[in-house]
Amino acid sequence: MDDFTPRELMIVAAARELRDGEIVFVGMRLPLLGFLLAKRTHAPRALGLYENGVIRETPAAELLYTMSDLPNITRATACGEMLMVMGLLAQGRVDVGFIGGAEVDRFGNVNTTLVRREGKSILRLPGSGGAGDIASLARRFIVLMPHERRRFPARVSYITSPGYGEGRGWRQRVGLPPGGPAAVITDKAILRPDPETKELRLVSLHPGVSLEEVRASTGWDLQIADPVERTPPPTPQELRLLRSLDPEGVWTR
Amino acid sequence: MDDFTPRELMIVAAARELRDGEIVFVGMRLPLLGFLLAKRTHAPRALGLYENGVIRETPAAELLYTMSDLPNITRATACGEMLMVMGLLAQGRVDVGFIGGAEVDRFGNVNTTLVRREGKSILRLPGSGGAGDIASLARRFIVLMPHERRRFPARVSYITSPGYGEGRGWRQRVGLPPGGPAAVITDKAILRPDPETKELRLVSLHPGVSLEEVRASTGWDLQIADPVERTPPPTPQELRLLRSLDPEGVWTR
Amino acid sequence: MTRKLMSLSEAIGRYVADGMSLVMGTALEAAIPFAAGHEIIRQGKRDLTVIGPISDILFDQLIGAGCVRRVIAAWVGNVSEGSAYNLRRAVEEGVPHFVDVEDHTNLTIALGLHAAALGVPYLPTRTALGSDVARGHPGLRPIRCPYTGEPLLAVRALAPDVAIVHVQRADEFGNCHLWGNLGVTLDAVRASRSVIVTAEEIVSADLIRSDPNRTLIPGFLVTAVVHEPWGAHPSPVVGYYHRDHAHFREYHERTRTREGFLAWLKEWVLSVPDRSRYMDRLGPERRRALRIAQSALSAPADFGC
Amino acid sequence: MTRKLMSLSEAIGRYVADGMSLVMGTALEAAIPFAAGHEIIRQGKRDLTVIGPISDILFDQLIGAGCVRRVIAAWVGNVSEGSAYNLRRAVEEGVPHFVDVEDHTNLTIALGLHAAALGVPYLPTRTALGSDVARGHPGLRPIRCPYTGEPLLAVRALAPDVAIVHVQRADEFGNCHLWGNLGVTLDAVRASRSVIVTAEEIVSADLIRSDPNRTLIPGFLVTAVVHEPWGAHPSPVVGYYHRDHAHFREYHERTRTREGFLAWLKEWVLSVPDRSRYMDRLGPERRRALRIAQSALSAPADFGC
Repeated sequence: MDDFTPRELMIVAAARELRDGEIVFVGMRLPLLGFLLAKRTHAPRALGLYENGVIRETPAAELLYTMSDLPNITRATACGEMLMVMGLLAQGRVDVGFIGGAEVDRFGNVNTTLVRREGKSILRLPGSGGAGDIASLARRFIVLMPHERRRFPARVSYITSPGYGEGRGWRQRVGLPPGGPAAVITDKAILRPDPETKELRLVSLHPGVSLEEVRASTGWDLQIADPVERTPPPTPQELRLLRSLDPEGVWTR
Repeated sequence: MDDFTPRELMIVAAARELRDGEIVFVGMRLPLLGFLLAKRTHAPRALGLYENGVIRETPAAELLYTMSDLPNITRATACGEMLMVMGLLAQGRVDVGFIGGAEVDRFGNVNTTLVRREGKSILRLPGSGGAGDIASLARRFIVLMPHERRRFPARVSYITSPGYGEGRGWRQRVGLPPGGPAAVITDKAILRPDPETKELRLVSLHPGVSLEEVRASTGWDLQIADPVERTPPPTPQELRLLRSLDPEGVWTR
Repeated sequence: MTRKLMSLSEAIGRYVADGMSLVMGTALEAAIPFAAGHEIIRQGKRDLTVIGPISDILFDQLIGAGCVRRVIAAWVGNVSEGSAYNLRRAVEEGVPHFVDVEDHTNLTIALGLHAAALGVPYLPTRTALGSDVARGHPGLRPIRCPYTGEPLLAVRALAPDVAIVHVQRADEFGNCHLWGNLGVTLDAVRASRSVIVTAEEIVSADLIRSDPNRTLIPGFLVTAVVHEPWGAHPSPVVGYYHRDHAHFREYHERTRTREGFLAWLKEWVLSVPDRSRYMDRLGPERRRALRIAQSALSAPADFGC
Repeated sequence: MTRKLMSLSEAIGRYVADGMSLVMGTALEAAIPFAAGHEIIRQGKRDLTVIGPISDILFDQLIGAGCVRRVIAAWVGNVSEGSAYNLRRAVEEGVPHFVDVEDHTNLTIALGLHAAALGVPYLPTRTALGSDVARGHPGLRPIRCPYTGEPLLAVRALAPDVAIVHVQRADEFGNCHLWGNLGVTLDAVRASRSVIVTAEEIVSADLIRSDPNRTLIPGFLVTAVVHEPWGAHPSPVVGYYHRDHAHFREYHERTRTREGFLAWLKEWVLSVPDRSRYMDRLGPERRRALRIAQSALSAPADFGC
């Protein structure tokens, strides 16, 4: 069990969320590696969109620190304006997008803007970037973040990227397209929305992680799928590919 | 007086409406030649915008039949989308645009869409193209058309390209930017709006044309500026340049 | 990536059905997909809605051939010559049958397609306020700005069933390089449910990938790619051939009467099976005269790593 | 055409005044005008409003240097490393002073600039509905679609006083060729009252005119052109140099404390008079390592006649 890092498992789990031929709003860091891994395994025809204006079918030849690094431009499918790719997103053509977060709540709402602490002090985070747009407009989105109690409150202090809001029917009520979070992948488990209530519930425990550990790391009374699954560990092939994509472990350690 | 054609005089008069350094929505046919003539005489720094997405500072090397002819693309300042140039128009950056018409009325409204004839029959014309946009959004526009009574009704049967509507204050009332027609140049005369009433009045008679002739060719009780001017004939230089731009007289005869 | 190369008759046969809406002539006077339009006529498509800013004579031909039920356009005519006689006969006399015309300005057509490309139901504008174009128009409603209170028009999104565009070069997956004036092409492609590309040349994916900024139409938006040299004649294609002014003049003269149009249609459309035979009819001398005389290549941009 | 070539200090001195709004970092992580930002710091500009989608570390530097009163952005941080410590100190503790932050998403920033570029007071969107980004936001008002009745947000036009953009090559009249990811650059240039261009190379008007489709910024929109090689370092410029990841990491480590930031600022901004001396400090070996190793030239397009 200690032959892969928690981040490696998160990336592998993220990759498995992609289906072949899908149009993906990729994002950076872990999701980017997940996208590349999926393309080299089960989803070779997945198409990557980047909010800087890049569209790519073939993976970049080198590890990317940002989506605007030169290897992501060379031999891209197309390079243009942000509105070109954001338009596709707003049209509902993007199957799935990935976002990270500082907080995620019971209904999959994500906060990357600011956290109000006890007293009146605040913690200022970088903000939405494209995350709010992906959460609003992609047909589904996946959240990747570390599983810590302070990061999993019952209600985020600021909705940067809307999930299911206050539950079933909320997205439609506020005018958002259906979408919403399909999964929250953490370093401990995978949570998915209950089809009825849209509340996130535990569907899969990562290898070696206990139910109690996940409950203790979640800030609300976490519902558990029955039966709860065990996340399959990365296969040797997945690990080999992943490590070839990021040989120095920039994003995987 | 018979050493130039009525169209040549119209083009020369149109050219004189341009000031150096202005941004011009050029249009085709006579206005295009007027623009080129102005660039070679008093307005070398005028910049031409074309609704197909072309921006040009240097004149095309050959006579154009349409704005998308290859000589208008080669060595253009920029080629792109219609919205790039229409955006500049909507921003109020375009100083002047030219339009033609089938009918123009007392307040400089122009019809290029359809004419209702006696009985119930209609005459279908090509439509607005970019003319409605130029009339709506340019800081001023110039109308070029033959002076015939049926083309100069008191009120056009269809406003394709709004002038001053029903008179002073109308553009503001309907939400249009100030703009409006600065001149109507015909084969007989030049009409300009009265600064107070916005009604078109005769300001200049072309060489050899009588006041009575213009009145008889106008479908309303045409007001006359006092004193009314005589349009200066084309100078030898203007004629020489114009004929070098259109040696076969495609647009000038 | 999926290979999408097929013949024009297959592309039109599979992806254009009676009653559909089609956007064409999106670059304005250049790169008008005349070959595709002629194939639509030969296949006898009916009840089409044709959408475009100005169409030069393509819409007039489709109207005269009886393919069109509705026109959504800013201008329908013959740019260098004037009137579109088939449009006039259809609207004024119902010959061959009446067509509806939804009048626009160039900007409202562009904004309607842009709205669909941006995934929004409308876009606001000041153009055409107070005009009769906007009066009672189903796609141009008066609204107020939520910030300034000023009057505006809301241009309803225009999402055609099919965009047909002619480009300079494409790979077999539909990734296209195009240049010159673009008009509303990029928005039309993004606004439409399917996209048929006719291309002067089919080139390698490698060549296309050498310049991602020139790949203004990415292949995943494209339904069918057709290799159709001279596919835009008599309109011009930057880098390939000039506008055939004489052809536009001849069309103008010959289509003043319905009989004249039918003879023209037989000669240039119905009796030629495809574009290659059409170009044979045009003859080698005229082709040579239309070809660009002198290349002027763009300076390279470096996409190295 | 007017010659607009001048030094960076002249361009910033003449066209950036205290209290102005500036849009920068419009291509996102590439071609960020760091040289111009550093000159703004050296000239001690104050009370600026900085506008941009994400800024990587440029906005953080301007905030830490005390130049900024207000931030209108979707994201302010260090893309490869995480937090922007100066933004945090300014917002959380008022160090060096408090700044207002008007939060956006990337799309609402893009639409705000696009509205100004299209000459309309707002544009509608569905993004951010129901989010706290939109709650009580002065530039994101709830509206209804006049056609469908559905809820939308109206994104108010954003018209900055100045756009500062870094491009690959320009002529002395300000006509620019740019390529790679464009982000919101074209709308930012069209939305702004004046435009300062810094360019890796100044080339002939002749070279620029060889490819009008690459001339995404026409000179008549440009106020000043500055020849500033390496003007975007540590961000990458397609065709010229890679992103200097180590520089971003070093910035991240050294700016955790205010003292650390001030030392960094002295070393890399205040004690270097211009970009050429800045690049001397970076050293020839690092420059060599960042330069692209292998060219990959775009296939030509023919604009012949």
